Amino acid sequence: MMDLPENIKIGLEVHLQVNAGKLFCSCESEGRDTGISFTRILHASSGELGGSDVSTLYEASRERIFKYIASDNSCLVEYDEEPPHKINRNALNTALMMASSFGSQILDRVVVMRKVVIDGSNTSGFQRTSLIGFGGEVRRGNYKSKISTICLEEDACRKVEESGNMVTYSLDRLGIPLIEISTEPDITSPEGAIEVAREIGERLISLGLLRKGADSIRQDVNFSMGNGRVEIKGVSKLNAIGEILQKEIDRQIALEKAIEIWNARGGTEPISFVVNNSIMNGTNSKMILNATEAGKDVLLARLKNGRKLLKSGEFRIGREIADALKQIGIKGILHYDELPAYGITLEEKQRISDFLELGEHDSFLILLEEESNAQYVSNVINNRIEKLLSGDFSETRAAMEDNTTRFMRPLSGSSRMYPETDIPVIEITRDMIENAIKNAPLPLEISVKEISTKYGISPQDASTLIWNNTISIFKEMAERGDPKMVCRILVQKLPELERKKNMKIDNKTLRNVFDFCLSNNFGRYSVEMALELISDGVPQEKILLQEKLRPVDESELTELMKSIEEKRNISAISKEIVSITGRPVDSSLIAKVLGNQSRSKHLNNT
Amino acid sequence: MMDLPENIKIGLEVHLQVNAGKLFCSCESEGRDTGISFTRILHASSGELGGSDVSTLYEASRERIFKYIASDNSCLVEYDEEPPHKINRNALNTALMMASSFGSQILDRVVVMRKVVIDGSNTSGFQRTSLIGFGGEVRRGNYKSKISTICLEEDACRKVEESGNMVTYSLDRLGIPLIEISTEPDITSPEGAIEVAREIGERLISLGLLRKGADSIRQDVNFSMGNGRVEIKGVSKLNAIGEILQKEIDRQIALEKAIEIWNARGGTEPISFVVNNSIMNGTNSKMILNATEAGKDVLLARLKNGRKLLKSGEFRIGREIADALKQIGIKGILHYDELPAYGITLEEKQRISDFLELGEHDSFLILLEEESNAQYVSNVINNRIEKLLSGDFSETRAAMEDNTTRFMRPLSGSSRMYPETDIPVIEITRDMIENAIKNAPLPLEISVKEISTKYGISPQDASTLIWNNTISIFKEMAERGDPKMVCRILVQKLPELERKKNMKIDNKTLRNVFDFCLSNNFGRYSVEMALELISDGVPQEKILLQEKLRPVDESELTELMKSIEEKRNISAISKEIVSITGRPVDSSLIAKVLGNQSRSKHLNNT
Amino acid sequence: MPKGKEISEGSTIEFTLKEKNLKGKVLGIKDSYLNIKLENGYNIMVIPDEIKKIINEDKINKIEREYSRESGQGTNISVISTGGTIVSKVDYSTGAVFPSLDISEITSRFKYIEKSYHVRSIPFLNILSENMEPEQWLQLAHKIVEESKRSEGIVISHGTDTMTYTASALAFLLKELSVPIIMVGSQRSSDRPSTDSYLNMEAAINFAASDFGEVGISMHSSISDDKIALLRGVRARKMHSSRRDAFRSIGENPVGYFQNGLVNISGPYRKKSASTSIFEKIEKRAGILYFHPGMETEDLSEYLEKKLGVVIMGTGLGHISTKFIDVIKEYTDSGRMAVMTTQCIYGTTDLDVYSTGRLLSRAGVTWAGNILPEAALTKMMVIMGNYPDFEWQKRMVTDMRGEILQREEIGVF
Amino acid sequence: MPKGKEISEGSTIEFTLKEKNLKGKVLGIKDSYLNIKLENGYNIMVIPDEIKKIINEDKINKIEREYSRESGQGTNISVISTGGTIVSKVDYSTGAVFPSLDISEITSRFKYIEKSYHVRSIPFLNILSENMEPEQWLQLAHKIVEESKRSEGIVISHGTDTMTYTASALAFLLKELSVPIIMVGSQRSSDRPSTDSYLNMEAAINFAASDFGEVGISMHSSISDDKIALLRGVRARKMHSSRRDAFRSIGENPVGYFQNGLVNISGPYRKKSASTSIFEKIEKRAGILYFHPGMETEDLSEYLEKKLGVVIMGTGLGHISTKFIDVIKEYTDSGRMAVMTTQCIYGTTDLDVYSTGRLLSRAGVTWAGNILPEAALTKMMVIMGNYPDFEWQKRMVTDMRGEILQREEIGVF
Repeated sequence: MMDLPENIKIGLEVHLQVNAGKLFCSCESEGRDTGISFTRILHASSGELGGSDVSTLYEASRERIFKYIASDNSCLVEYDEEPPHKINRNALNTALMMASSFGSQILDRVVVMRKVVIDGSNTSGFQRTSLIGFGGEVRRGNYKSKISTICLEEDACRKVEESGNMVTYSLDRLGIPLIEISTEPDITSPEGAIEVAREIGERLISLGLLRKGADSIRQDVNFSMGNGRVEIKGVSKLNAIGEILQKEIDRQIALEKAIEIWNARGGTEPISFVVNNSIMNGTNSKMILNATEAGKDVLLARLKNGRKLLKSGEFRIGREIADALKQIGIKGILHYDELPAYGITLEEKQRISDFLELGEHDSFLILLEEESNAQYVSNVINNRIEKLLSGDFSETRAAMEDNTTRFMRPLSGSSRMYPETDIPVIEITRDMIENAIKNAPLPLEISVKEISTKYGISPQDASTLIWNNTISIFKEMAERGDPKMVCRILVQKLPELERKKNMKIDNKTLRNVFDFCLSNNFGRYSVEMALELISDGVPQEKILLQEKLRPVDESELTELMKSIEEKRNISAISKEIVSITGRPVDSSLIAKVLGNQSRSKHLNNT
Repeated sequence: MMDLPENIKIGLEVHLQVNAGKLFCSCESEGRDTGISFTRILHASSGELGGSDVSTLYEASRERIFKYIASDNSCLVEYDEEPPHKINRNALNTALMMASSFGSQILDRVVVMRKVVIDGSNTSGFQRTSLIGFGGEVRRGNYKSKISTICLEEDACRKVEESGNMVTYSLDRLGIPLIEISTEPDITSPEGAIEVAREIGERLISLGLLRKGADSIRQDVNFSMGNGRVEIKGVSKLNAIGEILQKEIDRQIALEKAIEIWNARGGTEPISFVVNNSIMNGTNSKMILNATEAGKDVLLARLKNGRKLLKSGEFRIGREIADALKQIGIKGILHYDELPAYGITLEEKQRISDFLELGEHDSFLILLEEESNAQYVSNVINNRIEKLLSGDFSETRAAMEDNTTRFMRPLSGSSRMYPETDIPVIEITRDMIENAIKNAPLPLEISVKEISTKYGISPQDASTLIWNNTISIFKEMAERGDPKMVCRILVQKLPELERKKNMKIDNKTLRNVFDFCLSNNFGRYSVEMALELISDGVPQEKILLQEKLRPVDESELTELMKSIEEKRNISAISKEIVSITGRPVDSSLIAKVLGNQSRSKHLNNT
Repeated sequence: MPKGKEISEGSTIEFTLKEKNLKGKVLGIKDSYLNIKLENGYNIMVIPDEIKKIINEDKINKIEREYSRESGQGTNISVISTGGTIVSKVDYSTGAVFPSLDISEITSRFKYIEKSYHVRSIPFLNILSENMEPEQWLQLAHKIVEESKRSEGIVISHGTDTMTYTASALAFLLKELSVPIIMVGSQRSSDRPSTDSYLNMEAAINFAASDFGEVGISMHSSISDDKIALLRGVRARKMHSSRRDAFRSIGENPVGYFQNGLVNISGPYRKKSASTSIFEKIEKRAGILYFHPGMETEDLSEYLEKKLGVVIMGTGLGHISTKFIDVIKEYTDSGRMAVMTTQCIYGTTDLDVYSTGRLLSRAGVTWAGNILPEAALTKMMVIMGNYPDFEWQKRMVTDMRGEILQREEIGVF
Repeated sequence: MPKGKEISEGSTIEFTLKEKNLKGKVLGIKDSYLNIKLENGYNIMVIPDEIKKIINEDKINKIEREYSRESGQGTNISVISTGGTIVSKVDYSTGAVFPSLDISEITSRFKYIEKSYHVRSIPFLNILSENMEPEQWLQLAHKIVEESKRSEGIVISHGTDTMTYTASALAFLLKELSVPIIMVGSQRSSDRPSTDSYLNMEAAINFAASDFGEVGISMHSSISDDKIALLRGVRARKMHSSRRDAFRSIGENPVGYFQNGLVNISGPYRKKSASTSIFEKIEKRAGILYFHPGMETEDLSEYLEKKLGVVIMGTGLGHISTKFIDVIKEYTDSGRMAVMTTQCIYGTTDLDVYSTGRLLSRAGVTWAGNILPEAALTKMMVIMGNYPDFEWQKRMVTDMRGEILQREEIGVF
């Protein structure tokens, strides 16, 4: 399908949210805003300044305030105001099952680490992560990939808003357990990546422990084609992998060509901005006028040998530079290739070229900023260009909505990590490993078959239960006697209700409803009525009551039927009974009573 | 001057606020709102229901919520959230001096009592009061009165607002020490009462310890003319005593006559209300229509033998009843004598009379209230009438703005009082008594003479200092060297400033200003400048600074003078120097420098 | 006082003091002073010798009043009195406070209570709460079992000083509860018109008629007379010596409130069970030790000798000087229990974070999250009294009655 | 581990674990585990025997870094380090925290500090604050006198656990202060990007340049990184074990705040004096006793035997069981001092209100309003060390350093 270079290598980091409460506290997976918030500043750790991690330093150079909105599923642990609690054993065991599922080796001791991340996505400034195992293999169809590591980590905050130097996050997602399964870079096609990622996700789905939600599976893609490793973050839709990789390949090929030209011209020299506010005197460019009015200076720099490489044909080195600048909050940059434009005339372009004494192949940059920032900005630009010209494209990039990628930060190194001293080393006992092996998830199709057979439901229904993430509720409730009833409600009634009322009923509520009805020996009609009321927004405590959900019994029904005039349509009768009593009624019971009554009526009539 | 009955007896209770901080905590006498408030309900103490005090029970029958606004001179003690602290020794010693001043006997031990007051004016529901001494005599001119008791007590809250069943108080006044001097009822004329009260007040003024403020002297007047003692509360203006007493005498004489008539007719019977809403059908009386619309009933009662006594000629028993009802929040009462009126026609009046089967001398009452309140209201009315008819007029009355008095509550009895167990008995030592005798205040004219002589100021100035309550500051500061300067500022400059800027400068601020200037050897001009700035609203900490208040010295002045062109008017020069330097300057120094300069100029010119 | 004269309490006398004739009632003799209430209501304290002349003496009998022990009709509520000021009366002559059992004095203030509840007053103890001892907690628990058979709710009036200790002890002693147990006290005694006792009691009676199957505390939630909080006994603490709103839930919000005559229980709580049952024993050899700089090793070792268990109030996350490690280790090695709590009051202990914590943990110190010192002490007494020693530690760190909070949110400190 | 192989710390090794070839750096051996940092940054703990084969070993020397003890120019500020986490560094391989004296690490974060202050770092102690002893308070006071001669302000970095004890002790030991003494700590250690240490220290340096002539504490006023409170040492208390805003002023508002680079001291405070002078002694035989139900008379009597003074944390307004009265009386009769405080923490003691209080008062118990237990202990130690015994009680009840508040307003609880 695609025209791929031969030397591409793809590796995956698949992140799966485990639906088992938070990893280091007792908060639940789901939550809502409390309306309370607080702000923080993150400092690059002093201790790291020596052998420090480049990506950390990078973030530290940006002065930002982080605002956190407390959700009702966050506590002092998420606020970074209390030490982490002991690790969530369910989450840990799930990670071990997943490791077993791929035949990975499980470590005998788990050391929780802190991975420094100071973009504010973790209140502490680090993400807790632990290596659980390594090795093993994922296979699916003709594709396969070796697993390099399996880690258990905390999910980060959910970004809500970014404006000025303030970034706002919600704490609802922070601390949700993530199983990270990383493969070796041994995949050679986007299709292979998709299939491997799908297989990894399906295993946790098969366990029924994947959290519901749009971002419950996220993958990062490692990609290289000979110019260093690019880590593409935040690929949430599997099917997009192909297009993303194609665009990244195009980008790298164009870059390779541009660099070849640039180097052929003799390479470049570090740029250096000079102020020249008067050069734009008399300009009609709103961009320039607005900037100077805001007290900014016109800074000019010659970019040696850069002409027609920044934006021309397939070349887009201008964007590479702009992306890097965006990360430090600098937006106002213009360059030779894109002019005349933005109200800057050809004549003005020429004036600048003359002023900077441009050579034949030279380009220039215009930066609209205060002069005091010039040094800092030029450093960022020079570093960026130097790295590109050296042919090292390795970096962390973010996947965008349009499936292009954008520069995010340098690659993270190992010095981002140091031990989480608040949590002692966790011993993985023989029992835990045996349990993991015993309960390791099977490939989804096998699970489907097993469930279908065991509970006497169709494979389609079993599959739906698994994909809808209601399989664990199904198993639990089916064991209490009536798998078909439970299945019917979960597979038909529930999605129908959710669609009709456009609202999701969470698993905890579902579990409560089933538990209450089954404990009271109430059947299908009671469960359905309860779910309907819940989807209408009635609070649980007003619904889960015996006097409310107890089905109308035969003698009550017989009595009630007397007052009903039209007795032809059972469904209509049922509706009327429900509206009179406010309680559920079994249609078959209506049919039965109807039968009896018509018989007795008949008797009377004759 | 007045036509007085022969048997009148007048006694006084003079309350003097002592300017020495609060009595049972460390808060200051003056304060402002903090914006924080809280609400309370007061309960008639259960223990009192047996041998309980009538006035307390009376208040308890009214269901009210009290709202207290915390002032910055209130603390947990005023909020009734902390036990009282030890008694304010300055206030106690002042009370002892006052007792000595009148030759009263001082008790060897002071027992602090709680006097129950549940109108909300005390957050605790009681006022702390202690008997300090008894006996002694007040003399002034031809008048004199024996002192019965001298007490030291806490002042109550200041009422801010009353609306519905909510009464709002400020805590700023609560807890200010009050010396209460009660005389025997041995005064026989209003003039005598005025002179005695004046003499009592002047003694504390003479000590310089009377708090500044409109209500710093308040007197209650005990009055009797043979029908029992009437206690008139809250006579704040001395000169009003005459008119108040005259009006009270008129009231009692009219009452006596009305009662005589009523008793001659055979007295009365307890009233009893009956509902008759239909009797007013078709009425045009807005008062009736509004009431019935608000769900109230028309309650009617016959008042035997009461005709033409409730409101007719000089008779006003209707008002006596209305006043009593007002205290329990009942306003809608009408009676025979005042009809036809309020839209009620003569015909309707007759209809009611017929319905109630009125006899020749009978009257009736119309009450617009819910029927359920009828019993309670009739009890209050019957008690009131029964007491009046028995010829017992004794009660506590409030002095009104127009110098009439209004029923307030029954007289307080001794069972309102029980010991304040939070405060141990205070021993009055021999030293304390000796100190009190030594420092006992002299009559004001003697004090004036003494001060005048001692500090070399005029008797008028001494008198002004005393009346303006700046005498204690004067004495303190005068001891530091320049009595005339201090006097001049306190007697002339200060009142002038206060008048001009329409604001009061409190004694604490005055003391700070003098203390700062005298400590730095800054003179009159510095003090005046500081006071001017303060009266302009500049905060103290920005004024009391050396670089701000240090007078311009001769060498500085000489230099400055050079730049001033017009050198004729010293006052104009002074203003200019002040405006240039922002610092005070001594006019005489200007004159001196001016002299020098003109001489030297003269020299140069010749 | 004139020789030969004997003045008896309660009599009315006319006498001369400082040359003035006075009349008053003799209230009593205290510390060799005669306490006399004058006619104007003021009390004076006089040394008998200061009275020059007694003009007249009238002996008067004291009036005894009757009181009712039951009142109203409706839901049965028992009010067990342990002697707090809340069901007390004041002798208005001396100001002395004495306990009363006249339940109608409280219930009659709220007419609807008379109509909805049948309240019985049960005299149980008459002590100052600082004199409460562990044996009495056990007796009280037995009394509760007895009363639970005939009432739908139990209110316990109690002095505020040790109320949270008793509340915690009862919470642990009572395995299951068929009735709410609501402790109530007052910070302003009932002799004051401004007393908080009536509102606290009104709320308590209403809380006691709910389905709250725990031991709660009913006290003012602010200094205003408008909203009464229901606090979980094991998480409550008296945090102010004198304010009406002294009682605070530590680390969680109050379970519920009473306002405008209505109970609203919004927090999570255990519902009442079918029956009430108790633990039968309590181990007294346990205590609380407050660590501070300058504490000596012998202070600790001598104290521990006498105790089977100790609750240490350490600093921060649960630390004490490392010089004590050996003593502690020896103590726990001998099968006794040391539980770490924090003198910060708020927040959790965590012996995994700092090196001292890890040393203490290794020396056998037990830590149980954010359990309060008072709850830790009473829980320890109940556990040690009723479980074999090898279970102690496990029980201690496991939440039994909501005493160990799993989550602390932003607004509760 | 293959026999005969010795692995040295800091070396890089290639090895086989669970059939996989791995490469990592040996961080150390802890509790018989090898602690290895893998190339991907994760640490693993391995029993040497689990390593089947060592492929390669590279020994690498540790890098020592230089640090500066002085930095910036302007107002002279001394930072005396006692070993709190605030001026600490983390060893990123092991996570262990060790004290650092590199003052530029802090000051370089705030460029204006480098321009306005000359900050000197003074190593003094290197201990965990729970190990602080009274002798060290005295040494610290002497150090302060010395530093006050060359600096205009002194910052003391200190562990938060016993910070208020040290702050109180210094406040009483230092008779007059010519420089502000600002204690500073952190609740999140400096190895975290989210540490509170930099802001607390930034504020402390600024507070230290003011005219505040007392011992203050500079810590977060909320969990947000925006406003740092200056708390009066003798009225501050660590009220939460883990939150950034753990330190609270008890019964009063903070004296001042630092926000947006500006110091605003709004509360009343003592201005700095012309010179700094100290008391020369401290009496160690004093301690804090926490009363609780179930406390035995011997618990008290044996404890008192060893002490010249005791601070009792009683209940409510300052009560303990009346069974202790005799022991207390005997104690105070022998010339020793018992001071009552309240375990409520907030609010005053008052032994005039209840009968137990009056009995205690008569038994010689001293009460000093709302003094905090920590302040009472340190004040007692200073008073007993420096004044004749007949003055102790009078000194104890007289406010010396703002430790006894005369007024408590509505908003401070």
